Order: sequence, then C-alpha cells, then structure tokens
Amino acid sequence: MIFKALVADREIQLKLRVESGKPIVELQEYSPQLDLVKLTAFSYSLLVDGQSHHLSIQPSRNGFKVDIRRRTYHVRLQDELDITIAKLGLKDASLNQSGKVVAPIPGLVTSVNVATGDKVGKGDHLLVLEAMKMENEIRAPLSGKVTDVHISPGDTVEKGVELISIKGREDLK
Amino acid sequence: MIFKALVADREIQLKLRVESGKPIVELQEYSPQLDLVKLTAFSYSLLVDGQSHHLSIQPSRNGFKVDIRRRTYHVRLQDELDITIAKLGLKDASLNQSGKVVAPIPGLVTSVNVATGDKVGKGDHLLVLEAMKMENEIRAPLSGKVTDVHISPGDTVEKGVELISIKGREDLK
Amino acid sequence: MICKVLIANRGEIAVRVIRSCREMSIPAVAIYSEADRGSPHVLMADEAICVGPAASLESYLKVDHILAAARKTNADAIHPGYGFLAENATFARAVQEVGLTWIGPSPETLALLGDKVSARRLAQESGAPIIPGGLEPTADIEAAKAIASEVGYPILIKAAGGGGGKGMRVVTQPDELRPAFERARSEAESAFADNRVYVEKIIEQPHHVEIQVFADQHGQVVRLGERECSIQRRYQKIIEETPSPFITQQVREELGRLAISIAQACRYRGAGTIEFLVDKDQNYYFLEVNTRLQVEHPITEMVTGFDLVAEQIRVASGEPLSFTQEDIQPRGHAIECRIYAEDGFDNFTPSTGTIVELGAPSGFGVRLDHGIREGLEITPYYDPILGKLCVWGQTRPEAVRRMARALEEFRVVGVQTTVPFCLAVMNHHSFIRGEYSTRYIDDYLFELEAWSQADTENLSEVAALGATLFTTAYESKLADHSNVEEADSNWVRLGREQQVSR
Amino acid sequence: MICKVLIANRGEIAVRVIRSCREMSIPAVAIYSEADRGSPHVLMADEAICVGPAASLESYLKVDHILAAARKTNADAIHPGYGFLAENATFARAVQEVGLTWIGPSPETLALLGDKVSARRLAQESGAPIIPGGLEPTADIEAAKAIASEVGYPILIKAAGGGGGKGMRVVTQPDELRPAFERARSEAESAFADNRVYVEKIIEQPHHVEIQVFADQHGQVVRLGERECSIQRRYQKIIEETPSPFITQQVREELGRLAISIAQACRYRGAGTIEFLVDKDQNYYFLEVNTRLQVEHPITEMVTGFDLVAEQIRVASGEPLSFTQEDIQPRGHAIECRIYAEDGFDNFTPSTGTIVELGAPSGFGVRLDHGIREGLEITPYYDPILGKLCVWGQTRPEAVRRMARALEEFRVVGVQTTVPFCLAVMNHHSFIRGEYSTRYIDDYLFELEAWSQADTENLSEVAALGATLFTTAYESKLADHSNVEEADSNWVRLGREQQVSR
Repeated sequence: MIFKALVADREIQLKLRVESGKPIVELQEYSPQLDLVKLTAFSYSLLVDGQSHHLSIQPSRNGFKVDIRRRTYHVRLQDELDITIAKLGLKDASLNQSGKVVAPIPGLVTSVNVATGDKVGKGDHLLVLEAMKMENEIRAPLSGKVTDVHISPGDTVEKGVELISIKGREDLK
Repeated sequence: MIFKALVADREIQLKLRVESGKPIVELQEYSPQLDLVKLTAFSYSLLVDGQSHHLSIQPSRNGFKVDIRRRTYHVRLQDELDITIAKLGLKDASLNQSGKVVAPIPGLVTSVNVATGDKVGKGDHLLVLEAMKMENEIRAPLSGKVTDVHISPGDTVEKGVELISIKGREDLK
Repeated sequence: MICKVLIANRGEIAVRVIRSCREMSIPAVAIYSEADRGSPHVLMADEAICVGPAASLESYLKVDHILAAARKTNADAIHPGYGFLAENATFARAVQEVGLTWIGPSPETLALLGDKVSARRLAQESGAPIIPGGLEPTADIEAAKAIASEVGYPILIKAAGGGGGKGMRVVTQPDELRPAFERARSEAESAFADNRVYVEKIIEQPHHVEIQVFADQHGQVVRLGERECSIQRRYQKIIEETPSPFITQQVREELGRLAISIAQACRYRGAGTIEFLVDKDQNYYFLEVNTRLQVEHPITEMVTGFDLVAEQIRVASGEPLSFTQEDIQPRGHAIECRIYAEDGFDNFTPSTGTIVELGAPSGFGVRLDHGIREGLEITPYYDPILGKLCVWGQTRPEAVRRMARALEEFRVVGVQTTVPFCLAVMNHHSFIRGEYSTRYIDDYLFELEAWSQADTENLSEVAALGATLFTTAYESKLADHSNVEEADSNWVRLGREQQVSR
Repeated sequence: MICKVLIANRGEIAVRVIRSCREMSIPAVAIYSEADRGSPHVLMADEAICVGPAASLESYLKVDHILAAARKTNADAIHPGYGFLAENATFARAVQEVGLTWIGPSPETLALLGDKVSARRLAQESGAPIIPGGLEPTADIEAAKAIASEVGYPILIKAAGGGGGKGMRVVTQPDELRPAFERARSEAESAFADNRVYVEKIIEQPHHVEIQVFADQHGQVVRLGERECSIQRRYQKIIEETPSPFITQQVREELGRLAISIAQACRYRGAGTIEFLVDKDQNYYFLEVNTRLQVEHPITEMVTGFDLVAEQIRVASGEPLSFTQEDIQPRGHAIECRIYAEDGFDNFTPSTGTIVELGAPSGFGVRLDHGIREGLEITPYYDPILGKLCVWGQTRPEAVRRMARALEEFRVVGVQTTVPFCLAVMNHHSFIRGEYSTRYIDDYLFELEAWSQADTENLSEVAALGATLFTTAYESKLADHSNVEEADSNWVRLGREQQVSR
C-alpha cells in the first residue's frame, strides 16, 4: 500500500507491505530497518536502522500527534484512495463553492438522501458514491436549496458528472 | 453495611453508609473524614482526617493489594453475608473433606447441576442455594462419585441439612 | 523550636519546603485549592487542608482560611514560599498576631522594602547607587524636565504604581519629553490609579545581578554569592546562573558588601535577595530587595552546599546562622532553567492540558524541583511554572553541557514547555560564551528557533514512520513492553470473574 | 579522540555512561538482549543493537556479537561498565585487536590483578599488609599447620578457587585444624575443581574500606578518597558512604598512599579501586583491586565534583588527567543506597514482576541513577540492581537525614525493593552513630525489621479504608485526577468515529 504522510509542511511518500508478519516501510526507494515497541500508554520506542527514538504517539481527530525530541509533529496519513483523488485533481471537488455537485471519481450511486426542494446546510450528507471499494459520502458544498437531483440509487456515473444542483442562500436573496 | 477488613493478621470492623452521595466509613465508633481520589492507573490519594496518604491499590483475586509507605498490605473485605456465615460457625461447611455436602445457611435450592452416579472433581459446582438475596454456589468438597442427591430445585432447606452425598476417590478404591 | 510548618503555597516551592521539613523531622502541612487536590505537594505533605476553590483569591490568598488551616492542624509556623502572600506585610502581621511563627523577615521589613521609594532611599543611604533620577516619582512636568537634563538623554519614563511595561516611554531628545510624559502619566493613571512616574536614566544592555543574603535574629548577616538572571522574557527570569559570567571580581565584592550593608540597615532577618542592574561598563545600580526565598535559590544551594530552606526555618526558630561568612566557599558553577508551561517559540504563550507523560532527567550534578506528575492537569489558574531544572558542574562549560544533556532527557508530553527553548539557549554561541544581557531573547530568539528547527526534516520523517507503524500495529501485532493493565480493567475483569463464580 | 562509544552493558550503568557521553557530545551505542528491548538504556542511547536472547551468555557476554555491533555502528571505543566483561582480559584484548579503544586498564593489568596470588604479591611488594597467611594457597596440611601457628588462632580456611562461603571453615583451636582442613579441601575440590585453600588470620569486626584511584597514560596517578562499604548482604555491598565514619585520618592517609603505590607498581590506567579490610583496632590488610568503575563511584563524584566516567573516556583517549592531586578536595558527605529488586526483610530474595508505578525522589543533594521505568518488567536474567540512590550533605547527619527523606519519597510499586530496608538503616541508632562493621546486618536485621513494622497498626487501618473506599467508588463516583486516556482507547474510539462518518 502507498501512503503519503503530511507532516511539518512536508509530504513524505511511503510504501508499506507486510512480510512474514512484519511491516516493511519503503521510504524514497529505501527500506530502513524498523522496530516499534510500546512502552506505556502513549510511549513508544522506534528503532530506525538502529537509531533510537523515544516517541509519544497519540491518535487525534486529524491523524496523529507525535512527540519526538521535545518537538510535536502532527502527522496525517493519506491512503491510496486519497492520493488517487488528489492525483485526479478532483480532491474536494464536491466541496467547491459552486452549486454544482459533481462526481469526484467514477462510481456507483448507492443512496440519495435529498430530493428537489429540500433545504440543505453546508456539509450535509447528500448521497453515497461507491468507488474503489469504499463508500464515499458526498456532502453539500454550501447551504441552500436543492434545485435538481440528476441521479438515483443504482446509477453508475463517470467522474465529473453533475449529481445534484444547489442554489445557495446568497443566490436566493 | 458492615464490613470486616482482614489485613496484616488483623480484623478491622468497618461500618459503611452513603450520605448525600459520599461514602461515610465508621471505624470503631469513630468516623474519620475521608477523601479518596484517583491519580493514575493504580495510584490514589487518600486523606484521613487531613492525614495524607499516597496509595497504590490493585484489586487481586483475594481482595486488594494496597501499597502504602513502601509497605504492601493484602486487604480482604468480608461483607455482611460472609460475616454472618462465619458467626454461624458454618463458614466453608460445604468445603469440608467429608462426603456430606450440607447447607451452610438456610435457603432455597434454585438449581442442581449433578445427579446420582455423576463423577465430580473437587470444586465442581453442585447446586445453587439462594439465601440472603445472594446466589451461593455450592461446590464439591472432594473428588468422587455422587451417591445421593437429597434435594431438588425449589426445595427450602434449613442450615446443616445434608444436600448431596459424595463418595471420595479414596473410598472408591 | 518549630514543631509543625504550614506551607502557604502550592506546586514546586511547596514540595521544596516539604523536603527540608522532612529532613528536619518537622511535619509539614499543605494547603490546596479544589483544583489542586491531586497535586504532588498534597500527596507529599503529612497533612493537607483544602482552603477554597480554584481561584487564588478564594484560596491561596485567603488569609483567614489559611490561618484556620494552621489552627486545625496545630501548625506553629507558616512558610509562605514565593509569590502569593510571601511579601505581604499584612499577612505576616496576622500570622504573628495569632501566635504563629512567620518564616520570613519581620512585617516592618516587608513594609519598608515593599515600598519602592523607601527601599531606594534605604539603599542609597547604605551607599548603593540607584538609577539616576529614580529616587522619587513625580507627576510634575517641570520636575521631570529637571531630572531629565540632570541625568542626560536618552531617559526612560516609568509608572511608579506598577510594572509590565504600562506607562513606559523612552525619550531620546528634550523636545519629545512633554508629549511622552503626558501620555505615560495618563496611562499610569488609568492602569494603576496613580499618575506619578519615574524619570530615569536608561541603562544600556543591562544585566540583572542579585546577591543572596541571609541574616539571623542575633545580628549576623552573610552573603552567599551572586546570581546572574539576565535571561528574561516579559521581565521575568527564565535562566539563571552562578557565578555571573559577566561581572568582574571587583564588582562582585562591591555588590556583596552593599547587599550586607542594606540588610544590616533594615535589620533584615532570614533569606533575602538584593537585586542590581549592571550596565555594559560594569556600572551598577540598586533595583529592589526580594524579601523572601527566590525561585532561583537552588543554584546558590548547589555551589555553597547550604540548604537555604532549612536555614530559614532555623533562623525563624531563633537559632543563630549555622554558617559564617568564612564557611561560604562557592564551588563550581550552577545553572537553573525554569520549566514553564509555555511555548518558548510562540511568544511564551501559556499552555494548559494534561501531562500524559513525564520523564525526569537525573544523574550526576542534576537537580529537579517540580510539582507535577503524570496525569496532572495544568490549569490556567496559577503561575505557569512546572518546575526548575538545575545543574552543577566543576566549570561553566561543564555545567552548560550538563544542562543540555538533562534538557534532552526531559520528557513532558501533554503541554508545551520551555524545555526546547532552554535547550536551544544551551546550544547557542552567545550563551555558551557567557555573553548576554537582558536583551538576549530580543536579540536572538530567531536564531534560537532556527536551531530548534534544524533537524525537522529528519525528525518529521521519523514521526511519519512512527505513525505508519502505529497504524499497522493494530493489524499485525505490536511488541508490548508496557506490561501494565489499568486497575480499572483488572477490576472489571475481576467483577466478571466473581459474577461467574458466585 | 574517541568519536563513538559502544557500551557493553545494560541497566543503570549503561544509562550512567550514556549521560557522560552525551555531555561530551560523543554518540553512544547501546547493546541489548531481546529481554531488554524496552529498557531505558536502549531508549536513551543514540543507537541500539540487539546482541542476542535474554540469557547473558547468549548476549551481554557474547564477545563476537558485541564486536559486530561496534563494527556495524562504527563505534571506535568500548566502555564495559561493571560486571559482565568489565574485568575480562580476553575481551579487552579482543577489543584492542580489532582496533577499538578499550576504556579500562590494559589487558595485562586486568590479568595481573585478576589473579589473587599475583595481586596480593604485588600489593605486598608495594608495602601493603596482606591478611596473615593469605599470600599463597596450599593443599598441604603440614603447610597449613605451619601458617596457622604462625598467624595464631582463630584462623579461617577459605577456598582459593572461588567465594560465596563454599569451602570456608573457622578454626579456633589447633586440634580442630586437620578435620576442618580436610573438609574444606574436599568442598573446594568439588565446587571449584581446585583443592587449594588459604589459611588466614581471622579479622574481627572487619570494615570494608576502599580507595578510588585514577591514572592516565602519562604516569600520573591520583586518589579520590575512600569509601566505607561495610554494610553488605551475602558479601555484596548495599550501602556505602564517603568519607568513612570509622577510619582515622592517619589510616586514611596510609591507605591512600598504598593505593597509589599499588597503582603505580602495575602501571595502572583509568579508574580503579583498591580494597582493604580494616579491623576494629584500625589494622588494615589489602584485599583486592577492582579494575573497573565501581557501582558506588557516584558518592566519590559527589564529594569531589569530578565526573569519573568522563575522565575514563578522556584517559582512554590518551589525554592527561584533567585534575591533579591538589585539585581533589572532598567536600561534605555522601551516601549511596543500592536499590535492588529484593525483599530486605525476607532474606534478600530477588523479586521479579512489572514496575507499575515509579516515583523517583529528587531535590537538593539527591541523585538517582537507575535503569528502570514504569511498565518495565524486571526479569530474573540479570543482576537485581534497579538503581542507586545517592545523597550529599554538608555533614554526615545531614546526609543521613536527606537519604531517609529521599527513601521516603521513593515509590516503586510492582516489585519488592531494598528501599524499606535502607530506610530502616537510616533510622537505626547504630548507623546514625556511624558505628558498624560488615557484621551489621547479622547483628541488627531483627531491630531493622521491627522498626520497619512499627506503624503497621495505623497503616493497615489506612489500607483497609483505602480498599473500602475503592470498592464504594465504583458505586458512587470517585474524583478522577488522572486525566489520562490510553492511546489504545483513543484509537478505538477514533476508529469508531471514522467508521460512523465515512
């Protein structure tokens, strides 16, 4: 699996595989010898090619808070799906500020939560688009009124296809 | 509720009641002001009339392991039932080495797990005797063969009544 | 003799005092606010009494509650620590009036030295230079003009009623004086309800140097060397050392003699500190007297070997000083880093939260005085000091390296602390050479932060690897060297077992 | 100059060495057995290499694995600590043969002083008295008779091949000699495959006093005072102090001069300790030389101010000693208590288990060197030492009180330790007066245990109250000042939330 780690304004590309029960991480074409053990509730020892690091790792809402050498790093791991979306340039396409909600990736519509005429708030769940074996919840990019629903459950859509139209509050004034 | 605490070869009598959500413990006709707060996983602060004690309390199979001032005390709390049984002189009556299993207290037989002819191991559950609002599991005092079952579920028995007879392995040879 | 001491304080200084009490076999009583029930000073004391809710005004500053706690526990002496009521003459008097021993200078001394004007006059009469212009405050522009032309520009205008930079103005030329004076006066009026200001000579690249003195009730006064306290943020010390790497031996002697004269002039009793400003040319000026134990007293203890808290208690009991001036032979070099719950690289903003991990440094020459523990919540109610890390070395370079090592060992997770800032200072060329004034942080904060961020590239990679393995650990299996189960979960398991077996 | 040090040891002494390395800006490499993966010395080192499974013979004593670890990490020097391979001439030679620096005396010195006979002969040639009869072992009864009548009864028969009490006999009269000699010889034969025994004069109420010496490669040899190590269990030290409260100034000087002569005679290099027995009349006898850093070196560091590990590294690099004999001016008094995972009141039986709580003492004059942490499992594989608590005081009484205070603060929950035993000693009249010999524990264990149990009545009541409230706490509600949630449970909760929101 390919991860991307976002940490301290950097993007670090990581490849992860498991060999005979042990995780192998590849970092820019190089696989350091890794050994992580748990010490106490939050405290871990990580050896990277024998280099000893005493870490504190706390999962947080957005990823991980990692304390190392009196420094705190916030690490966000992005998995293949996220990376693919980002590559397609469609990341957060459904969260733009226009009233057009488009499919960020090709997929199957499995459910639709709104109908024409509904009022929606920004972030409300509109529909579920199944793609890459994941259910992706598509949310409202702005508050307003649903003016059109272009799809139904069971529809297969191509990326970029308009799914739902919303007229924003500003427009409604 | 009256407790008895067994600790360091002593028996300490304690009366416990809860007043407006706070536990009040009486100790030999005297109620010290008590305040227990949790500090970490095992560590507690106990103020006894303002005297400060930093304790470690770990529940164990037989009671509690309490570390205080570099000393470890094993504390066993006996509740009213246990104390009553002890007073009646019948404590562990069901666990003697004879083949007679007798009722340690008056009660209602709610279930019987064995039948005549069954082989049982020492400590096996034989029946449940409900008494003083508690279900008391009566266990086999020795390994052997059940030769007689004198009671059935629903029977009310007096204390000292024989419930089940077991012929020990020694006797079987 | 004192039989039981109540410590009218909290945190690291309460812990510090408890330790000396215990070594003297004197029981120690802690007081605590409701927010501090689980604090180390409560856990370590022989007795602990709650004196009110979290807010200091309702607890640690509540004189009648504190006196009631002393009565309840039969304490016969009160140690005020530093801060809170330590320099409060009214409190000291109240303590004495109910028949308790006050471990500190007399209420009269507290009152005399607590007033800037009378303190400066006393110092001047004892032969100590004061900052030119700084003897008495004024609200009159003509008087201000006269002082300014006498001491020479640039001058500093400073509110008489308080500190913290309010009502402060730098004036470089005579024609700027009047507008600056007016503005400073009105700021001072609204901030402190006192429109008087000092018109003082500006001291360039000042050093903050202080002399520790000790006096008993029998007229004996000694000095225990100086402390250099020039590394400050917001006019508050953060790193101190002794001896000063800056002052000459001659200045050291002169300051020491003046400190003794001042202490003698006010019939001082107990531990006290005479503070001076020293300019870049080694000219010095009396600043004020701290009529209590200083935060930074441990470095003096480390080089002299004397327990200053134990000595305070002995002196308050009426005993003569246990050492003479000749016994005081400072040895080696000591440094203190104050560990505040503040982010040194974010404007020293206070940080609150729960300490989820605490790894304390130790080993040769390392002393840690703190009042925290794992699981403790750092609340916003009190001073953000968590503790003080002090080291001793044969030489200054050894002490600096030892402090760096100890700071590297120090693990505090859950709140931001000044540990990274202090570590950067220990690795900074200017501090290593011992060349710094109170302008140090202003001048070098950028360099310090750059040093601190230097290995971000490598460490952020390690952090990413750690998070990745942490994630996979819950799929495969992580070697667990923690071996600890919560009492709670034991309890739950036990309960389950008991239910089964009954 | 040494660039990277591999520490061929574990636990507290590995941590100790890492600290000095770090202060010298020298990277430190730890080695560890599989059982020690989560030990503090691994966490603190710059690099850590696994050298094998738990058993010492497969890891910490595995010379080729250790040398491979040094090669892998480019370490250019090896510090052996104490124990394991520290006094092993073969290992030292192997280290040098692969081109690494051995931080210790030369292999030749190790071999010379590791042999009892050659060491005693060297001492005697240097003018040190040896225990009468103890120069050479014998297997011949006639020779034994001759020695016995020469040194005078009572005499001690002691196996040449080993220690631990095997093959040891006290003989009070001539007619008991033959049977005792025969039995001792056959015991020695079966225990050590060596039937030779020493026939020695018995030293009454002996004190164990040792001199710390230091020598560089340029012929400079200094001594850093003595240590009194008479409080022993199973012939192993448990409490040490410096200066000795027993020996006279004259004996101190004589032992110091002899120690220097012995070190000079064998062209010693680095840190070494010359051990003596001193009888109740201040007669002294050479015992042996410990050709390494001693466990109890910290108390010497505390009174002299010199970092002995840093000095070892400098001397091994070829530098001259950084101090002269005149620079060594011991100050104050220092005491060490060894914290073993042993129950002092149950025959010092080792205790294993997981450290569920660790509260380390701190404050003025307190130094703790340890190699443990919360969550660490204490395994039965290695020496049961967990750490060493050392204190310094201006005077011996102050140091004794400080040690008592520090021991009272020390919280180790999960394994039995020698903390309670040491605390009882600090409160025992005979130790307080400084009157004790190596017979101390035999004579006073009962009194120590009685002191330790004195407040059982009160404390057991408190324990009962604690358990009762703990029980009720799960019915009503207990104030929780722990504020910590496990990373695991956060993770679980987070997982749940993520599942919900996707």
